[in-house]
Parts: sequence; structure tokens; C-alpha cells
Amino acid sequence: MILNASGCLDPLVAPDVARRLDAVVTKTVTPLPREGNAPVRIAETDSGLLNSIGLANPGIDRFLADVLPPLLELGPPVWVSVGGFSAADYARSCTRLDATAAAVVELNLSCPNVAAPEDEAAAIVAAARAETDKPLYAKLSPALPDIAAVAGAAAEAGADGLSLVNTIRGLALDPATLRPRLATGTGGLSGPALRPVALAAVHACFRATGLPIVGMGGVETGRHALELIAAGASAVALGTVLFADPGAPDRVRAELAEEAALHGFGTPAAARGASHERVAAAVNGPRAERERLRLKL
Amino acid sequence: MILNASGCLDPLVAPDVARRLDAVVTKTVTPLPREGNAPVRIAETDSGLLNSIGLANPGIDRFLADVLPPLLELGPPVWVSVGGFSAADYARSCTRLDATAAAVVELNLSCPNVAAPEDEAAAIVAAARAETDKPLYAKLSPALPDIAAVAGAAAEAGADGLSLVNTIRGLALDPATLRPRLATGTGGLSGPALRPVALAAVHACFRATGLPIVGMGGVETGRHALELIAAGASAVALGTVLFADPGAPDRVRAELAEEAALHGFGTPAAARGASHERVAAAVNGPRAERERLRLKL
Amino acid sequence: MSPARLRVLGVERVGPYALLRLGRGPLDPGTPGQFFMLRPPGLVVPRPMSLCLAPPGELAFLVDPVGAGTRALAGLERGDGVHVVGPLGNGFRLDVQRPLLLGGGIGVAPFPFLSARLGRPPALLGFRTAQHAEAAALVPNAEVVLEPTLVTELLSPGFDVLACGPEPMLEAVGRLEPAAQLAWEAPMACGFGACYGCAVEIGGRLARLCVEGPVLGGRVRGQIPAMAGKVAAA
Amino acid sequence: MSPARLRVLGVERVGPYALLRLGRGPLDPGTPGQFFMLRPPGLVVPRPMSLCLAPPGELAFLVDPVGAGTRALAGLERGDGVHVVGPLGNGFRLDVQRPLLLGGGIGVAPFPFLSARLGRPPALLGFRTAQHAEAAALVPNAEVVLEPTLVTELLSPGFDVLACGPEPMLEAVGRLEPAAQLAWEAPMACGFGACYGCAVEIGGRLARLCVEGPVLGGRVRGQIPAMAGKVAAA
Ligand SMILES: Cc1cc2nc3c(=O)[nH]c(=O)nc-3n(C[C@H](O)[C@H](O)[C@H](O)COP(=O)(O)OP(=O)(O)OC[C@H]3O[C@@H](n4cnc5c(N)ncnc54)[C@H](O)[C@@H]3O)c2cc1C
Ligand SMILES: Cc1cc2nc3c(=O)[nH]c(=O)nc-3n(C[C@H](O)[C@H](O)[C@H](O)COP(=O)(O)OP(=O)(O)OC[C@H]3O[C@@H](n4cnc5c(N)ncnc54)[C@H](O)[C@@H]3O)c2cc1C
Ligand SMILES: Cc1cc2nc3c(=O)[nH]c(=O)nc-3n(C[C@H](O)[C@H](O)[C@H](O)COP(=O)(O)O)c2cc1C
Ligand SMILES: Cc1cc2nc3c(=O)[nH]c(=O)nc-3n(C[C@H](O)[C@H](O)[C@H](O)COP(=O)(O)O)c2cc1C
Ligand code: FES
Ligand code: FES
Repeated sequence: MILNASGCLDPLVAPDVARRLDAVVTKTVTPLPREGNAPVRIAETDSGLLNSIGLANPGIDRFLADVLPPLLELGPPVWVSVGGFSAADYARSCTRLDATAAAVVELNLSCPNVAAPEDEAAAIVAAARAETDKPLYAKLSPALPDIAAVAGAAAEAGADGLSLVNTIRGLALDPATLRPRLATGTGGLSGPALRPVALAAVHACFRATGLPIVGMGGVETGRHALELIAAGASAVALGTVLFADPGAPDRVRAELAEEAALHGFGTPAAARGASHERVAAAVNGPRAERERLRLKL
Repeated sequence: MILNASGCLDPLVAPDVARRLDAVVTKTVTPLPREGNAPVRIAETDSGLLNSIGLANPGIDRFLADVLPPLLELGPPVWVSVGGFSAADYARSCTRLDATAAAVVELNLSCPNVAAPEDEAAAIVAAARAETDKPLYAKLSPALPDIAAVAGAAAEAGADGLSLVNTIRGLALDPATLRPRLATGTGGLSGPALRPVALAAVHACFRATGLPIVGMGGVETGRHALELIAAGASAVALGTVLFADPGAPDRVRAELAEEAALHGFGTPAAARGASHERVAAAVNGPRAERERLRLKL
Repeated sequence: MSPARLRVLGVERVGPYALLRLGRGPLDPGTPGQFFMLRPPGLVVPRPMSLCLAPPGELAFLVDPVGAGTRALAGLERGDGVHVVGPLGNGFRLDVQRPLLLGGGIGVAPFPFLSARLGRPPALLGFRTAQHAEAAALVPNAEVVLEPTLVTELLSPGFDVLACGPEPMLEAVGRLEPAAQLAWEAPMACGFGACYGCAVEIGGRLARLCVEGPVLGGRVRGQIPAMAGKVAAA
Repeated sequence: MSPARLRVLGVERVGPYALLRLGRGPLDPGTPGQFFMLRPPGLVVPRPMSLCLAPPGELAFLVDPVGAGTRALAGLERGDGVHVVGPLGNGFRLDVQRPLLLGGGIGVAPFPFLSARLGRPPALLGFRTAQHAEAAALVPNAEVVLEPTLVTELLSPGFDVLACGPEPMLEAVGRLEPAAQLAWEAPMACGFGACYGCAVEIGGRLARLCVEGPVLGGRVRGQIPAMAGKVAAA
């Protein structure tokens, strides 16, 4: 299953791209409208993209009135990403969304450009859970000392799935002035640099919770998608890659099927969790692991 | 001032490299000896290196008896990196080090391959502070929701400086088997992928604390070093780059002097904090920032 | 909106700029002032480039190598492949009576194509140096001024101005000729409304330049018609 | 221990392997069995390579393209520059009476240089396919066996064995000839004791292969002399 990552596609401006997805995810919606941060908001850096969009969105009222209805007509199921600054913010949006045809509510618990409510991840999930029966996906940042623990807490609070990962904080300076390229100073780092970080997060949370996981972070090819699935993802979302290649949904889907077959899996889904099949060696247990060093003649 | 990053140089095996540094930093020493993790312990991934060395070290007793004396004879001041699993561990090592000629004690509060004591950063610094008058540098991971807050807490607890940053957790899978390449599964990501993350951490902690900062993370050139200094570092440490280029200390020092001069700074140190000179624009304050968009004719 | 992989037919030096000539592939040249997203090899996101020339079977771009992305594009070689998406955005309206092209620096880029479509109208081009001014050879009927003279100093009234250049120039032109069509720039990661990275102040609020522009009316502040519902809070 | 930037003189195919010939620059070839760290262009850390041949003014490496790093090295072209550090580690002891070289697959790499230094002793080389066995042409006096035959099946007693090859082969050789000199492999990020990445079990504990080896005595488990204080707990 291939989705877009929240904030990386406007399905109404690019409906032909949106229709190639198995579900479309909205940009994060907050209770009140937000213009977002001052420009400059994007800059490419070492193997990644920095952004400080700042959750620009029309607010939940205008979203429900003007955006959601045409989105629902596009075809693919609509996942609504919800953000806020308190558990009550999230709860209020969930109350409103419960009455709509949105397929899933994704709780953005991790945007690095606004105050970070990670501590309260479980409290937010619980508050949202009380307001809606729709599947709830908790979207986490990898910038947590122990992401698996937070994922576990979200699961206990009623999350039905996880979206992993959001961006991590980064900074790029202008070569000439040495001042930050983004108006906000730091921003969120996405793209290839995030790939090993995303894989690690999915790997850890799959073990800890067993919940469905939308994996994302630097996916550019079917091979990258397969690795996320092997680490534990049940679906894969495309973010930054869409900017360079709006044809990525079809391309990655085809490459993924091919890669999965190459590795002997009937379907990509059959590869889920394959990286866990042999338990990682314990500290100071080198003997068993020496097997890994053997090279074929 | 150019140092090596902890765990990225054995000064006794490569004394010619160590002597080119303004200070040598030891691999993290723990109270008891550790063999470290099972192999495979390193793997290159997208723009970075993953490691799961697992704090292999001879333990503080053997370190003091066999390692520190010849280290002190090399010439450069010796910074001893200390690790542990409780505040008492750190405190005990500090008691022992207080009687030695070590120049600085670096408290490794962030190794991602062992249990992470981030929560107790301040408690550890306070416990160490009680045992020694030596300068204490708190080494933090960027995988924190709010690194500036942790840095501030460390400063209040008595840290004299910060070492930023340690690695972040990452995973790489074997292309053929889709199993983790490292025996421990995940490992710590260093190198170019970490560069924007390190810059952001230094930037945030410089603002929050004003403490001296050893900046590190993906430094390969004088330009990278200058950027860390502009973001707030007072010294720069070389890690992964030493593996590819043991001549990096002299090369980076020369490049840094050249880059600083190019930007009109008399010395590299004069560039400290240059990226902060103009305050970042506030959210929704686009007008002032539009100036940044102006291109020269 | 799939990217096409176009073949580099050649790269020619035009002063300090590079004229990047690509095989057209399946892509349409669009309207002058529209742009394409070109992915520099090895980099993460593509860079916006105005179409400069559209000879049969070709799309040509004039690239000012100012940073990593434009340097990588200028460094492409004959035979290389490059991913291109477009045409994107809103170009110049061509229903004008007395067109005058007003350009500054690399802002000359869309004018060769625009000039051809408008029947070689007069053009007034400002450049930093004589070397940069070599690009004026691509535009018929062009008068050139060099810094410190500004193109706005030579602007006489009575023309339908179509302008492209640095922001201070466009602002000056907008003040002198409120009806001018101005082609703006902003850093863009996607070019098709997906990233919200290109937000600039339009009509007193932040809106996506790639969706609303890049060509906008002269009095952008408070003069832009109300945005469609879907982008109102961009 | 600065890296030298060496010039690629040529890259020749030898079966599935690439023989990478570099101008020697200021570097010393060292002892057979020692290795150099070569940085593949665009990658983060260098890769260890045994010196294969040391003609005057040259250093040549035999590269098996098994992953990103070795593929990038095998893909170098004449005239390219490549960063090289070395020689590193402990090579073979050459004070042997009746040398026999025992190799498996790319383990043949150090033998051309070793054979020259030992006066062309007999060699026994095992390969996966006849194509791989083309590399045997680089070693004088070599007898070749192909899978499923193993080199250990043809090993007769009375020789001073010097072996290089995959770990199962080395283990079998070590069991048959406890005094053999064995050249081991491990992933290495630095090659000079800095990273502790190359830890393998030596003498019942984990130690850095790049410091203790890569050539070790046959009975590595419990047989290695006590390590120097500074690396005792590697
Ligand atoms: C619609 C449109 C059409 C364009 N047409 C052309 C063209 O035909 N030819 C051409 O050479 N350039 C054109 N540009 C500008 C070009 O896209 C940028 O110069 C390029 O993206 C910079 O990328 P880089 O990696 O080289 O530089 P970077 O390293 O990304 O940036 C270098 C410097 O330029 C600034 N910068 C980056 N992008 C922009 C931008 N878009 N506007 C203003 N400042 C920026 C950065 O802040 C930085 O200071 C156009 C831009 C737009 C929006
Ligand atoms: C002292 C020494 C000398 C060597 N000499 C030669 C030589 O002359 N010619 C040559 O072709 N190769 C030699 N090697 C092996 C070579 O260094 C590795 O094949 C190479 O580092 C792999 O890098 P890669 O990026 O191509 O593959 P990667 O993508 O890093 O790995 C490909 C696969 O090989 C495994 N692997 C990686 N490195 C090693 C290793 N060192 N040992 C065992 N498995 C590994 C990985 O786990 C993975 O499965 C030597 C190794 C050592 C330690
Ligand atoms: C320009 C941009 C805007 C984003 N906006 C949002 C957002 O509104 N809500 C959210 O949860 N994530 C947002 N993200 C994060 C992405 O959804 C995704 O988690 C991240 O980019 C990692 O995936 P990628 O490397 O494939 O881009 C945004 C990312 C980018 C690049
Ligand atoms: C192989 C390896 C071992 C490391 N060991 C330690 C360690 O023992 N203690 C510590 O504080 N940091 C350790 N680090 C982290 C580095 O000191 C440094 O913080 C990090 O690698 C980022 O810098 P770099 O990108 O320049 O390598 C290690 C890093 C590497 C790559
Ligand atoms: S460039 Fe992405 S929205 Fe305009
Ligand atoms: S390869 Fe780094 S210590 Fe051996």
C-alpha cells in the first residue's frame, strides 16, 4: 500500500498524482488557520531537504467546508492529518472528523516546526480515542530517546497504527553569509539522510507494538520501500521524492513488486518483518555472529 | 581548536595523528571493562556510517594504570570520556580522574548502543560535579525532543561545556538477506548525514546556554568546521572523517583558516556565533524576511 | 504529471550562463513565463527553470550557476539524461497591445521564447557586467544597460510591460507600471503546489508562487484576485 | 599517516575481478599480507585491500566487486585520483622454509606480491567458477581446483602454509596446520585501530583485526600471545 506523506502533496492541485495512491494523506490541519512560517521555508542540504513550512493550513472549519468534500471525490480513501498544541485541540478536531467520510485520522505528534507535544503523546491519543471510532495513526518523530516506548504508550492509549517517521531538526547555513537559509533558523530534515533513521524507528516500533505501520523517510525506490516493509512497515508513504518525481507512486509500486519477487516474496506484504526473522545477537555473544562474517568462496 | 571525536581515534596506535590535534579525547571509559558488541559492528549506509561498537574499553582501573600514562606523554591535553549506567558510575570515575593530569572530563550522556540515561543528564552532571573540579563537558545526543532544554539543565547542574553531537540511531539492511547488517540490529549514525542535525543542535544550545561547545557531526572540510563555529561551536571535533583521512587534522585546520579569512574573520574563533547575528524571523512575519529573497542583479 | 527523462543535446556558454539544450521528449513547451523543474544529478529536489527557447524538438534553458543545483545543471554534458517536469505555473498573458520586455540579470531567461511568441517586441535588459550582457544576444530588439544604470531609469510610459528579474527591480517596476506582468522567483522544492515551500506574500497573505504565479500582476500587494478556496490559507 | 592521492594508471579485468593499477606516489608497498585503505569516490569510509602487485612505481589491487564500495573502486578509470592510506597491519612472516600458498576466491589477492617475495613457491588456489579462476594466472606455480573440490582436500603435510580466503577455509586450514599463517578479513572502517569496528575473536576475546592482524597464527583461539596493554580490552 502506497500513500503520500502528509504535507508532501496537494491532491487538489495534482489530482492525477493523488489518484495513483492507495490513500491520500492531507497536510496537517489545526483548529485555527495558519499562514505558516515566514519564507525562506525550504533549502536543500547534505542528502536531504530542510523545511519550515510551519503547518500552513486553512484550519479545521474551512478544511471541512472547502477541502474535504472535493478530496473525498478523488477516489482514494482520505487520511486526515490532525495537529494542535494541546490534547484538547486534537480531541476537538477528532469530534468534527468523526462525522465525515475520512478513512483514518493521523495524529501528527511530531512536527518539529511547532512546539513539540511528544511527552503527551499518550494523552493526546487517549483524548482523540474518546472522540472517534475512526482508525487512529500516531505519527512520531525519531528524535526521541526511546521511540519504541512512546509507540507502546500510544498503542496502549488506543492508537490503531503508527506513522513513522516525521522529520528531524536540522540547520543549513548560507554559503556566503553563514546565516541560516531558513527564516526560522532550523527546520525539519527529510529525504535520503533520514532513511537509516526511519528504518531504525520502524524496526524498533514493530518489535514493541506489532501495530500496522506506515513507514516513510527518504523512500525513493522500490528497494527502499521493501527495506521499510522488511523492518516492519505495512504501508509506505512517499514524501520528498514526490517533489522530484510526481510519477513516483507508480514507479515505486512497480519496483517494489519486482524487488519483493527477487527476494522470493509472493507479494510485498509478505516481506513484512523479514528483517526480524533472526533475533539480533546479544552484547558480548560474538560466536554466533561470526557466521555473518563468512564469505562464500 | 581541533579535537578528535571520542571513539574515533586510538592515540596510542596512531600517535602521529594524535599529535596534530589540540587535544585528544579518549574512547568512552566505563567503570568495568567491556568487550563491546558482537561483530559486525560497522556498516556504511546512505551518506553515513553506522556503528555498534558498544563502548569497548578496558574499564577505569586498567585505563588509569595502562592507558592514561602513555596518553599524557603524547603532548596534547587529554580529555577523558566517561560513560556508565547510573549517576554513581559517572561519579566514581570522576573521583578517580580528579587525581590525574587529565585536562577535561567529557560525560558521554548519549551513546545510543547502551541504555540511554538522557533523562538523568542533569543528575549525572551534578553527581560528577560533586567529585571533581576539572572542566566537565556534557556530550548529548540530538535525539531529544528539546536538546536546548537538556543542555540548559546540564549547565545549571554544573557543566562547563557541551560536546554536540553524538550519533543518532539508524539501521541498514543487507541487500541480499534484508537482515540488519550490524549484529545488534540498529547502530549509531555518524558522518555527512548527521551534519545538518549537528548544526541545528549547536545552534540551539549556543542560544540556550552560551557555554563553550565542541561541535561535531559529519565534519569533513574546513567549510563544515566554520559552519559549526558560526552556529556556536568554540571547538570542532573530527570523527568519521579520520577513518577516511587520518591527515584531516592538519587539512581541516588549514582549510578552516582559509575559509574564515574568506568570510572576513581574522581567526576562525572570531566567527563564533556568526549565524546568530541577525535574529531569525518570527512566525508570520514575512516582510522582513523577503529581503532574503532578493537576488543581486 | 510524470517527469520525462530528457537527453542533453548540448551545453553552450553564454557569458557566465550556460544554455542547456534538451531533447523535447514528450513535453510541451507551454507558455512563455511558465517553468520546468529540472533535477540536478545527485541532488534531492529539482530546480525551477523558465523555458528560454523552444526550437523544434528542443527545450532550452539558460542557467545561472549560483549554487549546488544550478552548477550541477550547468555541468551536464551532451548525452546525459535529466529528469524534467513541466510546463508548470502561470506564464505571461500574451494579449497585450504594446509589449515591452524588461529584464534584469538571469531574468532574461524567459525572454527569447517570449519575444518569439510576441513577434520580437522591444526589450530593455540590465546586467551587472558586460560579460553577463552577452545573454542579450538571445533577445531580438534588445537595448542593454549596465550597472549602475537601472532598467527602470529608461522606462518610458505607454507600454505593456512584461518583466523578469531580481525582486527590487520587480518592485520598482510594479510601482511605476501597476499593470505590468511580473515574473517572480522563490525557492521551490516541487513546482506543483505540493510542498508549500514557495510561499510569498501575495495580496497581503502568504500564497504558493508556483500555483498563483510565477507571473503576477504588478500590484501584488492587495491587488491579486481572491485565491481559490483550496489555497486560501497557503 | 596521511592519505596519498594516487593516480589510476589503468583498470584491467581479470575474470570477474578488476586489477586496479595505481601510481605509487610516496607510499611504500610494505610486506605481503599488509593492506591499504582505498576510499571509493562518493562514499564515506575507505575499504581495505591487500596489495596484489608492486611493479616499480606502481601499487596494484585485485578488487572483487561485491558491494557499493568495491564496485565504485572497480569502476575507477585511468586518470582518476583515489585516496589511499597504508601499508597497514601485520603481513606474512617471510622467514619460512617450505612455503605453500593456499588461496580461496578473492583470497588470491595478496599472492602475486607474496609469491614474488618468496621466490615463486607452489600455490594451491580454489575458485567458485572457471571464470573466477582466471585470477590464478597472476600467481606463478599455481594449481587450481574448482568447487566442489576444496583446497584443503589437496593439502599435503610438511609445508609452511600461508593462506588467504573465506573464513570457513581458513578455519579448516587452521585445524589441519596449526602453524599456518592465515590472513583474515573483517569489515573495517579505518584500518589503523581507530574505530574498533573490525573486532573479531582472537584468543578468546574480541580484538581489532587491523591492529593484531590481518595475518594471524593458525590457532587463533587461545593461541595468540597476550595483547599489549593498550588494546587488551578492545
Ligand atoms: C519560476 C522560476 C524560474 C526560474 N528560472 C530560472 C532560469 O531560467 N534560470 C536560472 O538560472 N534560474 C532560474 N530560477 C532561479 C533558480 O531556480 C535558482 O537559482 C536555483 O533554484 C538555485 O538553486 P541552487 O541549488 O543552484 O542554489 P542554492 O544553493 O539552492 O541557493 C543559492 C542562493 O540562491 C538563493 N536562492 C535559491 N533559489 C532561489 C530562488 N528561486 N529565488 C531566489 N533566490 C534563490 C538561496 O537562498 C541561496 O542564497 C528560477 C526560479 C523560479 C522560481
Ligand atoms: C585486510 C583485508 C584485505 C582485503 N583485501 C581485499 C582485496 O585485496 N580484494 C578485495 O576485493 N577485497 C578485499 N577485502 C575485502 C573488501 O575489503 C570488502 O569486500 C569490502 O570492504 C566490501 O565493501 P563493499 O562496499 O563493496 O561491500 P559492502 O556493501 O560493504 O558489503 C558487501 C557484503 O560484504 C560483506 N563484507 C563487507 N566487508 C567485508 C569484509 N571485510 N569481510 C567480510 N565480509 C565483508 C558485507 O557484510 C556485505 O554482505 C579485504 C578485506 C580486509 C579486511
Ligand atoms: C515540505 C514538507 C512538509 C511537510 N508537512 C508535514 C505536515 O504538515 N504534517 C506531517 O505530519 N508531516 C509533514 N511533513 C513530513 C512528511 O510527512 C514525512 O514524515 C517526512 O518528510 C519524511 O518523509 P520523506 O523523507 O519521504 O519526505 C512534511 C515534510 C515536508 C518535506
Ligand atoms: C566508530 C565510532 C565509535 C564511537 N565511539 C564513541 C564513544 O566511545 N563515545 C562517544 O562519546 N562517542 C562515540 N562516537 C561518536 C563520535 O564521538 C561522534 O560524536 C559522532 O561520530 C559524530 O561525529 P562524526 O560524524 O564526525 O563521526 C563514536 C563514533 C564512531 C563512528
Ligand atoms: S514549489 Fe512546492 S508548493 Fe510551490
Ligand atoms: S578497522 Fe578501525 S579499528 Fe580496525
